[in-house]
Parts: sequence; structure tokens; C-alpha cells
Amino acid sequence: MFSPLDDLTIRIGGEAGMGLESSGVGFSQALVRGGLHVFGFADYHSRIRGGHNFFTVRLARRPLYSHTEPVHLLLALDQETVRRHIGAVVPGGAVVYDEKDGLPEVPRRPDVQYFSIPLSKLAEEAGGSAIMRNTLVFAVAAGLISFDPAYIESVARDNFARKGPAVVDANLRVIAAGVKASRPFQDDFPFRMEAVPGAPRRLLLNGNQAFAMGALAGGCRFVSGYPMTPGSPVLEWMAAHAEEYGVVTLQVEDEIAALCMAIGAGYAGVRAMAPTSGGGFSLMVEALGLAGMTEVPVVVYEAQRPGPSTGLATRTEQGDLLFVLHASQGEFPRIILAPGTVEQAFEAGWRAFNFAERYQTPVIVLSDHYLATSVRDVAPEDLNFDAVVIDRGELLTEAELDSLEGEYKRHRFTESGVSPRAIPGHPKAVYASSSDEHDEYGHIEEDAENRRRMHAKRMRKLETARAEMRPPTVYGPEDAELTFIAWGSTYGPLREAVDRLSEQGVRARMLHFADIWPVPQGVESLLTGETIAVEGNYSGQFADLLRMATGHTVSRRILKWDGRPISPEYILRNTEYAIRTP
Amino acid sequence: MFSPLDDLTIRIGGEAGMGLESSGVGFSQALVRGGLHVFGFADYHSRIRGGHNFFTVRLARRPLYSHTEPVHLLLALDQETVRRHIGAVVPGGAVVYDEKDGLPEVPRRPDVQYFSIPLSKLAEEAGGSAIMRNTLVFAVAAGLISFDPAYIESVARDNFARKGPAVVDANLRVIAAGVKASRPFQDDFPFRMEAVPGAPRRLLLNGNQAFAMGALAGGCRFVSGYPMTPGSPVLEWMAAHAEEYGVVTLQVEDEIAALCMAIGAGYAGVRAMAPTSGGGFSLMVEALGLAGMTEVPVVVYEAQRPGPSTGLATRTEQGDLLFVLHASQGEFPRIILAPGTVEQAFEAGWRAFNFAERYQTPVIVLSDHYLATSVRDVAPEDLNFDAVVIDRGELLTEAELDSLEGEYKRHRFTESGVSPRAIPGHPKAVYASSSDEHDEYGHIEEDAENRRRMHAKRMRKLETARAEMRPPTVYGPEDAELTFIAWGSTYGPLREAVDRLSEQGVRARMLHFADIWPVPQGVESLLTGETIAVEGNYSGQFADLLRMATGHTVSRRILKWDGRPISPEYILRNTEYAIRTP
Amino acid sequence: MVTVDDFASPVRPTWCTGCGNFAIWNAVKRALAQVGLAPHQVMIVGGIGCGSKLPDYTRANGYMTLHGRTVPVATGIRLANHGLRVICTHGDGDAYAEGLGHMLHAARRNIGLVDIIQDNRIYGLTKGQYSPTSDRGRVTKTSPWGAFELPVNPIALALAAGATFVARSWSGDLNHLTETIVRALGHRGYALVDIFQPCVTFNRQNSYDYYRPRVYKLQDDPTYDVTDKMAAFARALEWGDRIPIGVFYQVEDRPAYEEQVPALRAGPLAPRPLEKLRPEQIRRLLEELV
Amino acid sequence: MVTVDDFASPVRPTWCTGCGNFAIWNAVKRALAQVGLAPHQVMIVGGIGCGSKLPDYTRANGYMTLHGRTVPVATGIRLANHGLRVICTHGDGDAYAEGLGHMLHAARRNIGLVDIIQDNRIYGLTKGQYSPTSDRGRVTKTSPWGAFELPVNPIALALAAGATFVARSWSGDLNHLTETIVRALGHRGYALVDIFQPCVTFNRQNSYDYYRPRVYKLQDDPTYDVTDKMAAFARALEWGDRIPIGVFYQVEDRPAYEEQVPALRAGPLAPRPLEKLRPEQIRRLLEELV
Ligand SMILES: Cc1ncc(C[n+]2csc(CCOP(=O)(O)OP(=O)(O)O)c2C)c(N)n1
Ligand SMILES: Cc1ncc(C[n+]2csc(CCOP(=O)(O)OP(=O)(O)O)c2C)c(N)n1
Ligand code: SF4
Ligand code: SF4
Ligand SMILES: [Mg+2]
Ligand SMILES: [Mg+2]
Repeated sequence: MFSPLDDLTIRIGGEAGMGLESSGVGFSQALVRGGLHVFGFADYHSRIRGGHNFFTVRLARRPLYSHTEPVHLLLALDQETVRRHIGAVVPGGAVVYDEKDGLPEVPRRPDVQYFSIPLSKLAEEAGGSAIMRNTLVFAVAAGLISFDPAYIESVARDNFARKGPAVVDANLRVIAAGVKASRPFQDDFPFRMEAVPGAPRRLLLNGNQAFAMGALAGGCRFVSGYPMTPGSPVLEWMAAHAEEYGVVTLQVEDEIAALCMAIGAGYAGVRAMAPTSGGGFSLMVEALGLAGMTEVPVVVYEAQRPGPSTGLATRTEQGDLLFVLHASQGEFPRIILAPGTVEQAFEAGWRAFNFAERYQTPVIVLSDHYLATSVRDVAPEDLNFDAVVIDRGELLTEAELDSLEGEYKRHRFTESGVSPRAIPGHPKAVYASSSDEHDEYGHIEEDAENRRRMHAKRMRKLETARAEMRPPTVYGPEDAELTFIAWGSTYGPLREAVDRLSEQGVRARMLHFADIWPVPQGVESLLTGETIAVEGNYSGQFADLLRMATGHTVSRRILKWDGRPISPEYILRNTEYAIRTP
Repeated sequence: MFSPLDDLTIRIGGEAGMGLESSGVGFSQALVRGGLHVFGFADYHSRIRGGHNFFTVRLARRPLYSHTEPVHLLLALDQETVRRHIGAVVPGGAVVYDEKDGLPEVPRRPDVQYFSIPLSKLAEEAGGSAIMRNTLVFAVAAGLISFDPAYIESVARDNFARKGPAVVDANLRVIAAGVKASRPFQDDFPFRMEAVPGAPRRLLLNGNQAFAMGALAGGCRFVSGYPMTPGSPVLEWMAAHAEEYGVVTLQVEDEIAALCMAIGAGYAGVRAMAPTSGGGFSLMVEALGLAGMTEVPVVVYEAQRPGPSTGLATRTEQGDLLFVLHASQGEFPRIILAPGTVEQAFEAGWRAFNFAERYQTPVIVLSDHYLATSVRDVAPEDLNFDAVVIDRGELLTEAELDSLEGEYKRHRFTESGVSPRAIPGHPKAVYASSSDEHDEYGHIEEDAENRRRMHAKRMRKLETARAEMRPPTVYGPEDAELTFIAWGSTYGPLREAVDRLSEQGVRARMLHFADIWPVPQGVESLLTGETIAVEGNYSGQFADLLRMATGHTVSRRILKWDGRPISPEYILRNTEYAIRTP
Repeated sequence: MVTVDDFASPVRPTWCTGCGNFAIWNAVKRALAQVGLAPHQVMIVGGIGCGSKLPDYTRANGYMTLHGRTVPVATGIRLANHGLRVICTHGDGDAYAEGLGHMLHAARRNIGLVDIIQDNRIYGLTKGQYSPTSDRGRVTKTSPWGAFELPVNPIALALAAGATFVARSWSGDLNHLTETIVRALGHRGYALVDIFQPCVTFNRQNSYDYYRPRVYKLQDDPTYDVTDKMAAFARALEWGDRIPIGVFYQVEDRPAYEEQVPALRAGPLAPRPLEKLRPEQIRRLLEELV
Repeated sequence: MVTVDDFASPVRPTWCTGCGNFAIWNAVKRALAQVGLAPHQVMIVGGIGCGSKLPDYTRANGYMTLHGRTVPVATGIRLANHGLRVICTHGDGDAYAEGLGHMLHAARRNIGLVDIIQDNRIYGLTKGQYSPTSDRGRVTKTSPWGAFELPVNPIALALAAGATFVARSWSGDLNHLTETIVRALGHRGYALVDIFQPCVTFNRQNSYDYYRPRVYKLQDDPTYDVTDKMAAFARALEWGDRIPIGVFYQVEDRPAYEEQVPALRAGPLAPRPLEKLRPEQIRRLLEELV
């Protein structure tokens, strides 16, 4: 176990509509400004009011990649929070609750402290409104862990600046009141995490933001979407930046239209994408094949949530992998990326568009609720804008177009499978592609030999692309006895689990796949020893995919499908079990 | 090689709009009435006029399961037919062409005979219209092979009865003229296939008809669809029989509505299905998950055609297997059947509805253009109506409903995963299911433990169902050195290829899968020796699936993706190649 | 006798306090009680959205389906068992964005559904994006510069599609709401009931106070003829300071779809026993193949 | 100067002799030549169907997309490059069955498309099932008892959706067809042109002879006001012995969608060079995260 002096988790719980997530993110921001590392995630219901919600922020003096299960400080805005989370509090930890709420009638834990503070009352007195008790209770938390409240004040100043000085002042008063209210309990609370003054500036963001930023940096200039949790914040982020960066964004009538419009834009020569979740992706399936057949570059961002169907709209799962891999009738090349961290999400943003244009085919970026909405701090250089490349592949330049001879062949047979592409509008490259099988010009053609060659030409692109897919990240010793396999958002929890196993003397490593399809070359050689797939789904889809693609059968699968993210502890518990049982 | 005395192929070719398919089927019908076995299939373009079309009928004295490549008699209604098909004609075979068309300027084959007959002129003289030359040329063919024209007359009488005696008589005169016109060439044509008078009556039908009939027999009472080749003839067949058999059929606005309506009907307690092809299925993907989540029995008939996208609308492929297997976000149980013959298509018709109700989940019947549209003769008892069972699974009876105690739990946790179902309308079983995750009553529920159990309950149905999936048909010796693996429509060509290999002394067998998913138990033990997958797609999807499900890696794949059906000869050629190359 | 309490479900609504859905929910229960339809005689079909959860809060046969697919699922239910009165309750996003085509095809099909739209002119459940009925210029997270689209006019569209019953009501008048739903329940074919439903959380513009002074009742004008389509179009275009509510149009000039289907002449399908084909039916089928 | 021959493609149409699509094809080429748009300045987008193959037979930028999705694909093209004049050509099944929702949303969006519907009131390519514009009672393979649905009225629906240009023409009058398309090409926003297109193979009812005595030209009536929406609705409902053709409605009361999008103020998107973000842009983005 890590010393709690390095690693602390604070959880705030209450009802939907209390604004826990936004105040939690604000508090996280303050922690980051104070030089700490954080990992924050929200747990909330698919409804606007009622239902138990909570936000958890883990803070530490070293970079964090995941949440963990134990809670050191529980900020309870209702009795339900105590009822549900008291079990997660570590011995010596504390619960802060509102005097007016009182405690629920559950046995008190002798090893946990209960701090009663008149949160609502103090918020009302200091700020004028009881709803400011979120802010207040975070100030209490800061006080308890000896974190300098000046950072919370600075965030409040920035966040409320738009609302005028009166609102800012009210917030500052509430913060002061919170810090003051924490004083009587400070000595009793054993866990401390002071700010690190002068630490280098870091950024706080979630996977959706990172991906959207990467996409913008990669030249995405068209986004069409239909609201759907947890993918559509990418549309909203782009809309917010549309005017400044020259991006066309639209909310449209449905996901069918969303992808069709993006394909239209891609066909016309603009880097385009459609963000969604699995349900919306289901409606994009037919259009995906259109892009495959007519060789149109387009990107779909699919942030998974638990299915089937509407499922659990605000929760997480990795259940759509084999679906997106095989979606749409017939066969065509597609590329699938599944970033595991905000850094990878940023990269996936621009890499996706390069792949789409280089292979003239759809690219799917598979995210999930956990990655999409969890916030983490990174160094500015981790969002590596310098590394961004805009490679449009075999796109004919104006000069090349001017010197074209004869009728332009949009779908020319080539060895790589990629045909040099002209953006429509040039007099020498007038063409019409068809979703029917077609000849090199794009004209509808049913001839058997043409079909055989044209289909093979398209499919060849997959082999060409395979060569540039990145191998999995290997984390841990070469000679590991246990090789854990993960993809997408499981990166963080698994990385931490592997760290802990190493500390326990178990030689374990992680293979993390962010480039999923085509499966990178040479993967087989990494699949050695005892292999354990760790996935947030019921059946172990990536393990199935690996077996299909490589023949390798993983030794075990650690799976989870209850809609909640996998934690390092969950992996460790199940590993012990896996090691114990034959 | 079979003796041509037992086995003869006649091909008629011409332009779209000439009605080759319907007259070809009529001729096939006559052959069957004459006691012969037939296999007929049409090759046509996705357009209403123009383009080269042809219909091929193979006839024999023993049951046939497939077409073959060599043609004995080519009936050319235009020069293009000669140009394209002359290479397929066997030595000693003949071409019949219309005097007025003449022959194309291609080298004459010395080993083939060319019979010039004024087809149009004779048709006009005898019947009053040149468009009757289809009928005439088939009568010529009958004359050449010494097949009693009385059977053609009898079919003409039946088919044209509705149009009145004048039309019937005109057809009879045309048939007589055709037979007469064949006389001068009869001695030169070496291949004969006389009728077998008094042979037991047999039926002629294609896969679509067989499936539709099986579905009707199995209690299907609701069909909603949107036209799409080659699946929608099932809707049309049902519409034609709707009034008599009490079936609700509708053509609706799109495939989304089609499956949603079928799900609505299934929810309300009626056996319902939506027939389509891959493109339409793409639009049904979201609704499929709704059925999976809310445990609604529903059947989708998906007749594949070459993709991706619009592809080759009137041709064949087996490219949608992995797509339908994984379609829709999240995970849920589904059952997939892929009949290989008309007999299996008939069975799939009623079995699908039993599976759907027994497991309260969607069932997909995967067909393809080749199976859906090829005609074959079977004995009346091969469409085994006696074997039809209507098993509605755990459906609460009126008496059981009357005696229900307490609130009815539509999604009760059970060991098998199947929850006893009440059809809505009974006062004691009032419930509302939700596409959101729900509790046993159907109410929306986000609790983690409920999710874990409810999702597992649904998924368990797959294991329960696995036990009753039929193992593959094994055709050939136990100790075969070559094991060919097929699924769906490849049954016929592969069966014949295996027969021929046996004749050549190669110990080969076929494993044919008609029950695809869940993969039947115990398959592993059959996957021995050299295994060769034979599939009508680019990547070998079933081989991939087998590897994923069983770990078995097939030794080789014989694939075809040019939109044309696999022939026995194609398999043999590629087998030789496969045997020769290491 | 059926009473409102018969529809009481153990599940409490999760709608925000003040949400216009409460009135709709109460009106539906009242209307059902008034026309004497018991919980097992109806089927309430929702899509996905705040309002679409109404079946979860109502003890009656129900089905919460997909966003935008409420109407086709309900159509299948109705055709499988027209012994059930089928009611759709879904949002403006569900009905007029993702589901617009289905609704208009249902209208021309004249399928016997009461189609209640909880029209809050916003996306509630996904937290406040603009909807097809949001005003032009409406600023939301997906329309930071103000929406460019003309709002959908569901009344005009339903009329143009050939709907035989077209009505509008609002959450601020429980009696009018109940009456309107009662009238719709009395209609044979497709009946659209668009309801202004204030969303107190994400749509502060179209509040109770916004609608109260604007709405007026068509049926207060004794000369208004609900069978006059051009008059209905004229009122459908009325918007702004005065907004008509009530029944715009009602005719019975063609039968409901289910009344025309040959297979349904013998009554509802679902309750019929499902039996194997009789020998002479099999014979006739096989006869077609020889 | 652009001439009709500039649009000559090496591919010959596969339409049946006498098919109404020939006239539409010729009219499109003539209209383009008349307004002086060269093949590389336009984009013709088809769906799937007999008529939807028009781009294959026309030398011009084109795209043959999906059945029913013509309009959204065309919308994406238009927004990516409004330097191209974007024209849709697709069938009544494509536009009014599978695609009805998209068309109406395009209309209220007022996106700059000329949307030409090859309305043969039948499914041609799939061999003769009834279509959304087929008459009630129409007997086909999928409606053996005669269709039960009221036909779609595209003119009324487009008006109700807020289309700013709504017209109808027919294949029997090449000049009227050309003129109407020319007028549509001159319109800024969404322009619907529904065209009666006889299908000589699968729809013998709605033949040239059927239409010739029935159609009359709205523009022959000098008092007809194309900006009067109620007048347009009245004509839209006219059907039977007399069927109006011509422009029912045209207003420019609101800008085209693409004229409102902030990112497009600087001109069409596609031709702009695609460059990496500038350092100060990156700085501003990162600033949001501290
Ligand atoms: C196919 C699909 N797309 C998107 C969503 C996400 N979604 C859920 S509710 C909703 C919109 C809600 O708006 P509305 O229908 O007006 O209902 P309200 O919540 O306002 O009552 C959306 C977009 C979904 N569930 N399914
Ligand atoms: C999703 C989908 N459903 C069905 C089809 C099959 N299909 C091709 S064309 C067509 C209808 C053609 O009718 P219409 O649009 O009126 O065009 P027409 O052939 O009459 O010109 C259909 C249903 C398809 N290609 N895609
Ligand atoms: S968000 Fe709006 S529509 Fe949803 S429950 Fe709250 S008030 Fe009602
Ligand atoms: S089938 Fe009809 S629409 Fe199609 S090409 Fe022939 S005449 Fe034209
Ligand atoms: Mg709404
Ligand atoms: Mg048509």
C-alpha cells in the first residue's frame, strides 16, 4: 500500500442536481494549481433530479492514472452518502456531514471519525445561499488536509468572474467559512496533502476534451452529431470552438444524418467526424459501409456506455469492440483506435484523421464513459502539439491535377490499395463514385473480374495500414510471469495494479493496446507466459479478437460489467483468485 | 466426371427485360413434372433493362444440390450470350441461336455445334408475338434432349390459365413450333434426358419460398419489411398468403420501422419477423439490441448480397456473418441459423420462431442470394410439415396468469436465464419493460449489483441455448484426410465437390454448419486433420469465428468474392492447388 | 370502475419539481379513468427522454423503447393486438428529430395510436441541447451562435401528412389536457396531441409564464370547424403572441389502418391460439410448387 | 460557354425505353448549361433507385450514395464546399419513405440544395412495389389488397416544414422541367422539385397519358402569388382531375443555412489549406485547462 501521505481520496456524495461534478472538477483544478496530481471521476444517474450521485478525486504527489477504491475523506451532502460509502472509508478516515442532515441509522464505525458541520447554514450565512455548500465543503476538505485554500479561491475567481464581483466575493466568503469550520477537526484528521508551491503548471482535462483538442489540431473542420452521453460533449466542445477555429459543427436530426453529412464533407475534401455513443453508432452502421465502399475518409468517435440498447446511459463499459469492428454488411477496411489515457486520446484525435486520409476509409476511435469523463492532470508537453502531423495521404495537389492526362480514375488499382484522390471541383478530375461496386472511374460495374480486383484492392489497404499500427505499450519487466492485456480505458487501473504487484514481488507486466485494428504486426511474440485479459465487458471481447487474429488463447479473463469502472483493487482481487484457482 | 446422360446443363442468355428467369423457372417446373431433378439459378443485373442476364438449369436423374460450370446446351437470345458463354460449352455441346441475331464475330469452336433457328419469326408466326421466343427456345431444347414437350405444355396451361384460352393456345402452338424446329438438329445433339413417366411428384422451390413457408408453418403471423433484394420476396410471399393464413404483413417506411414493428408485435405476443438484406439489416441494428435487452422474441431474415454498401444488389456473397453476430452496442444473446438447402431453409423457418420464444431474444436467419433465389426440386415429405413443432417456451398460460400472486416479474432471475413470460393484456401481469437496464419487474434500475445479475441472466440464455444447437452435418467418411468446412448456401457445391473427390479416391468430407451461433457443443472433436474452410467472402469469416470460438485454426481457406456463387469445380480447382502447394 | 389510483406505480417520478411532465402524467391517468380503460387494457409506449419514462411511473402495460422509435414499436403492438388501446408518450426530440419520418408515416397510415408529445422544446435528459421545436436563435451548448433552423411545426406537418386528428394542449391546464386526451382516446385512427411541457431546468424561456398569456382555446370559438383542413392550416401557422390550443382537426374520412387489414377482420391477433397448419392448408401450399 | 454536351458521359443510361428519367436527365443538363455551371462546379448526388443512377450517366461531379440518405450526404458536401452547386436526384421511395425525415429537416434548415425527386409513384429498381406516393388502393406484390395508406403529399409537407422553394414539374414537358430546374438553381436555400416521372414498366397507371390532360401550370394564372403560403397550401391539396405544376411557393425570408455558419464566412471550407494550429491558438486552448 502507498502511504496515505502520498495518496489520498476524497469523495463527495449527494443527489443529482446538486452540481457535484462541476464543483468536483473545480476542486480538482484547485488541487492541480496547488501542484498536486489528481484523478477525478463522477458517478451519476441518467436522470436530471434525484438518485445518488458522487464525485471522487484522488490526489497525490506523483502522477496518477486511475482512481482507487479506498476513501480517506467522505463529504456527505445527504444521509444516503454515508449509508453507501461508509464501507469504503479507510480506518482513520473521516466523514464530514451537514449538521442539519444528521447521520443515517446505520452502525457507526469506531475506526472512522464523523465531523458534523452546519454546512448549509454556514454557506447561507457566508454566501447567501445554501446551494453553495459544495464549495464550502471542499474548503472544509482543504482545511482538513492542510491544502492551501488560496488555490480554491483562485479557481473560484476565474470560474465566477463572468457572473460579476458580487458572486466572486460570496464564493470567497464561503471558502473562508469552510476553512474556518475545518479548524476544530484538523488535528483529528490524520491525512495531509499540502500544496507544492511553485510546481510546474499542469493541465486538467478528460478524455473527451483531449480527443476533441487532438482532432482540432489534426485538422478536423466538420463535426456533425446528435446528443448522446458520453460522446456528444465532443460535439459541444467543437461547437464552442467552431467560430474561432473555423469548424463547421451541426446538431442534426439523427445519427444517420450525422455520419452521412460527415461522409459528404469527407467526400468534398474536409476532415470530418461524427461523435456518438454505441446507440448512435448503431444508426451509423449503413453509412459506415458507404464510406468503406466509396473510399471516403471519415472519423467516428464512439464513447461506449453499458448496453445493450439504452442500457446504463451514464455509466461505463467496453462492450462495443467486436460490434464496431464488424459493423455494416460486407467487408471493408477500417481502422480502430482505443486510447487509454488523455495523452493517447489527444494523439488519437489527430492520428485518426491521418489514417482516414491515408487509407481513404473510416476510422473509429473507441472511447468509453470512464476515459471520456474522468479528469486527470498532465504536463502541457504531454498534449504534444509539436508531434502533430497533418498527412493527407495520396491527395493530388493542384499542380498534379492541372497536369492530369485522360479521364481521372478515382479508384485506380494500385498495389497498396490506395488510389490517389482528387478533391471534387477541379475540371480535370470530374468523377462520381458509387456505393454500388464500380470500376476505376467510379462507374457502376458488375463484371466479376472487376469486382474481384476492386474488392481486393480495397481490402489490401488493411495490410498496408497494419505495418504502421503501433504495437501495444509494454509496461513492466520483459521476463514477467504474468502478462496482463488491456485496451482502451483500462490502462490506468491496470498500470497501477501492475505496480502494486511488482511491489509485492510478483513479476507482472501490462500489454496495453491503443491501436486495435488492424492488429499490429508481431503481437504474437509478446503473448507469452500466463496471459490475463482485463476488460470492462461480459465476454472478454478483446481476448476473443486476439484469439481470432493471432490464435493466442489468453489464460484468464478478468471482466466487469456492472457499469462501474475497473479499479486496481478489482484487478488485484481477481488476480489473487486467478492465481489461487487452477 | 458424371456421364452427361445423367447430368446436363442448359443455359439461356439474353438481355434484362426478356423474362429469362420466369421462363427458366417454368421450364424447370416442366422438367420436374417430367420426373427429372433440377437445379436452376439466375444471373442478372441490378437494373430493369439492358445488361447480360442468364438462367441456368441443370437436370439429372438423381437429386441435385448445386449448379456446375459446364454447359451442354446454350440457348442464345443475343450475340452477347454466345460471346460470354461459348467457353463454358462442353465438347459436343451446342448453341441454339436466333437466325435474325446471327453469331458474333468470335472464332467458332470446332467442337461445338451451332444451330441456327428463326426463333423470333417462328414465335411470331405460331404465337403472334416475338417475345414468346423464350417459350419457343425451351421447346427446342426439350426437342433436342428428347424430353417430352407435354410437360412444358402442362406448365404453360397452368401458368397462363388466368389469361384465358387464347393465350394458352398461343403458347401451345409456340411449343409445338419449337419442338418441330428442333427436329433437324436432334440427331446431331448427343445429349439426351428423357422424362421419367410416373415418377413420384416433386416440388420446385427456392430458399426464400422454403423459408417463408417454414415460417408460416411455425406460426409467424406478422411480417414487416421494406423492399430489398434478395430478402424481400419473403415479404411478398407472405403478403400473397396473408389473407388466407391470417398474417399481418406491411411494407413500411424503412427497415428501422420494419424491425421496430416486428418487435412491437413480438412484445404483444405475436410471432413476428422482418425480412431484409444486409443493407436493411444495417438499419435494424439498434432495434436488435432493444429486443435483446427487453427479451422480446423476434426473427430477422437476412439474405446476403455482396457488400460493402449497395455493392452488387442482385448477386451473392456470404459477407455478413461476423456483422450479424456482433451487431448492436453491448452484449446480448442471439441465435443465428444459416440454412444450406431448401429443406434446411424450411426448417429454419419454424425453428427460428421456437428459438426466439424459448430464449426470448432475437434470432437471425442468414441466407444469401444463391440460396434465396436458386430453385431445386424436393420430395413433398422433404418439406416436413409433420416435424414442425410450435414451442412457445416459458409462456404463462391463461390459468397460470389467473393464479399469479403478487406483482409479476417479467425479468425474473432464473438459472436458465429465461424468465416466464406473460403476454400483455392480463390484469394480473401488468408490466412495462425498459431498454434501460431494469430490475426484475422491468423498472429502470441502475444499481450495480442488479446490473451484474441482470446482464448475466440474459447472457446465460446463450449457454442454455447452446445445448440444443445442432452439430454440423457430416458428409463423407469419418477418417477423411481432408475436412471441408462450410456454412449456409455452400452446402450444395461443397457436397458435390466432396462426392467427386471420393470418386477420385480422395478421402474427403464436409462439415456443414446450419446452426451457427451459439456454436454447437463438441465441435472441436470434429475439427481434425487438414481442415479447409470454403466461403463466399474475402476473409473467411466462419473460419475466423471458429478460431475465436474453439481455438481451431483451419489449414486453408477457399474463398470467393466476385459476386458469383461457388461451384463444385471452383472448390476442386482450389483444392488441387491447396493440396499441391505447401 | 377504473380510477386514477389504479394506475399508481410503486416507482416515483424522477422529474424535477415543477416539470410539466407531472401534469401530463396526471392527465393521462385521469383520461384513462374517465374513458374506463383499465391498466391491462392499455399499453403506454415511451421512447427515451425525460418524458418518455412516463410508463415507468404508471401501473399499466408499457414499453420503454428507443429514442425516436416509439411510434413504429407502438404500431407493431397495435397491429398485433388492437384489443389494447395504445398510447405513445415521448419527447419533442424523440418525436420530431429522430422520429419525424415515423410520425408522418403513422399519420398517413392512420394507425390507431394516441401520440402524445411532451414538447418541452429542449433536450431534457441529455441536459439542454436545442430541439426541433426550439426557437430560431436559441442558444445552447450545440448552438452557441443561436439555432439557425426554423422550428418544426408539428401541427402543420401532421395536417400535411393526412393525420385525422391533430391537437395541442399544455401542461398549465390540467383540465384542458385531460379533455384533449379523452378526445384523442375517442378517435379511431392516428391522433397527435402535441403538449407544451415546460422544462423548468433547461428551458427557462418557454415557461408556464411564457405560455399562460399566449395560449387560447380553439374550441372557445364556436365557428371553428374541426373538419376544415384549410382553417386548420391557418391556425397551425398562428404563432407568437397568440398560440391556439385544442383540437385543430378531426375527421373520420378513412378507416384506421388496422380496420383494413384482412388478417385482422377476425379480431385481435395476439390472443388467438397458435396452431400448426391444417392438412388442407399444407396441401394448398404444396400445390403451388408442383 | 457551358453546353449540354459538356455533361456527356461515356456511360449509357440503363433506363427502359420511354422512361420519364430521360427527360429529367436532359432537363438537368440543359438547365446547368443555361445557368452556366460547368461539370466541375456542380455535384449531383443520387441515392439508390432507377433515377438515382443519373450521376452515373452525367459527366459532372457526382456521388451515388445510400437509399434514402441522399439529402444528408448532399448537405455535408454543401457545407464542406458551398462553392459547388449541389443537386440531389433521387426517387420517391428514396426521398419520401426512407428519407422523409431528412428532407423535412433539410427544408427547415434551408440548406442550399436543389432537391429533384424522380417521382414515379412506384419502386422501380426493386421491381414494382408501391411507393409513398402511390394511390390508395394501389395493388402491388406488397399490397395485394390495395394500399391502405394515404399517399404522401410532398408539396404540402415541404410547405409545412418551412421550405422556401417548392415546385412540381413532369417528364412530359421538357421545357417546363428545364425552366423549373433553372428557377430552383437560382434559389438560395432548399429547393424541392417534385417531378412526375412515368415508369413505363411498373406503373402503367400514372403514364404520360394519365398526366397530360390533368396537369396545368400555376404560372399560367397571373394572379397566383408564389409568396402566399396559404394559397400554396390550397394548391398543394388540389388533386385528381386537375393537378397544378410549377412553382407553388418561393420566398427568401431567411438566409440559407450555409450563409449563417460562422466558420463559412471566410468562404468555402474544402479549398482552404489545412494547417497545424498556430502557437497562440495552442496557447489559448491550453489556457482553458489550467
Ligand atoms: C439513438 C439515440 N441517440 C441519442 C440518444 C440520447 N438521448 C437520450 S434522450 C435524448 C433527447 C431527449 O430529448 P426529448 O426527446 O425532447 O425528451 P426530453 O428529455 O426533453 O423529455 C437523447 C438525444 C439515445 N438514447 N439514442
Ligand atoms: C437501406 C436500403 N433498403 C432498401 C434498398 C433496396 N432498394 C433499392 S432501390 C429501392 C427503391 C426504389 O424506389 P425509388 O426510390 O422510388 O426509385 P426508383 O427505382 O423508382 O427510381 C429500394 C427499396 C436499399 N438499396 N437500401
Ligand atoms: S430536465 Fe426538464 S423535462 Fe427533464 S425532468 Fe427536469 S424539468 Fe422535466
Ligand atoms: S423501371 Fe421504370 S423507373 Fe426504372 S428505368 Fe424502367 S421505366 Fe424507368
Ligand atoms: Mg424535449
Ligand atoms: Mg420510384
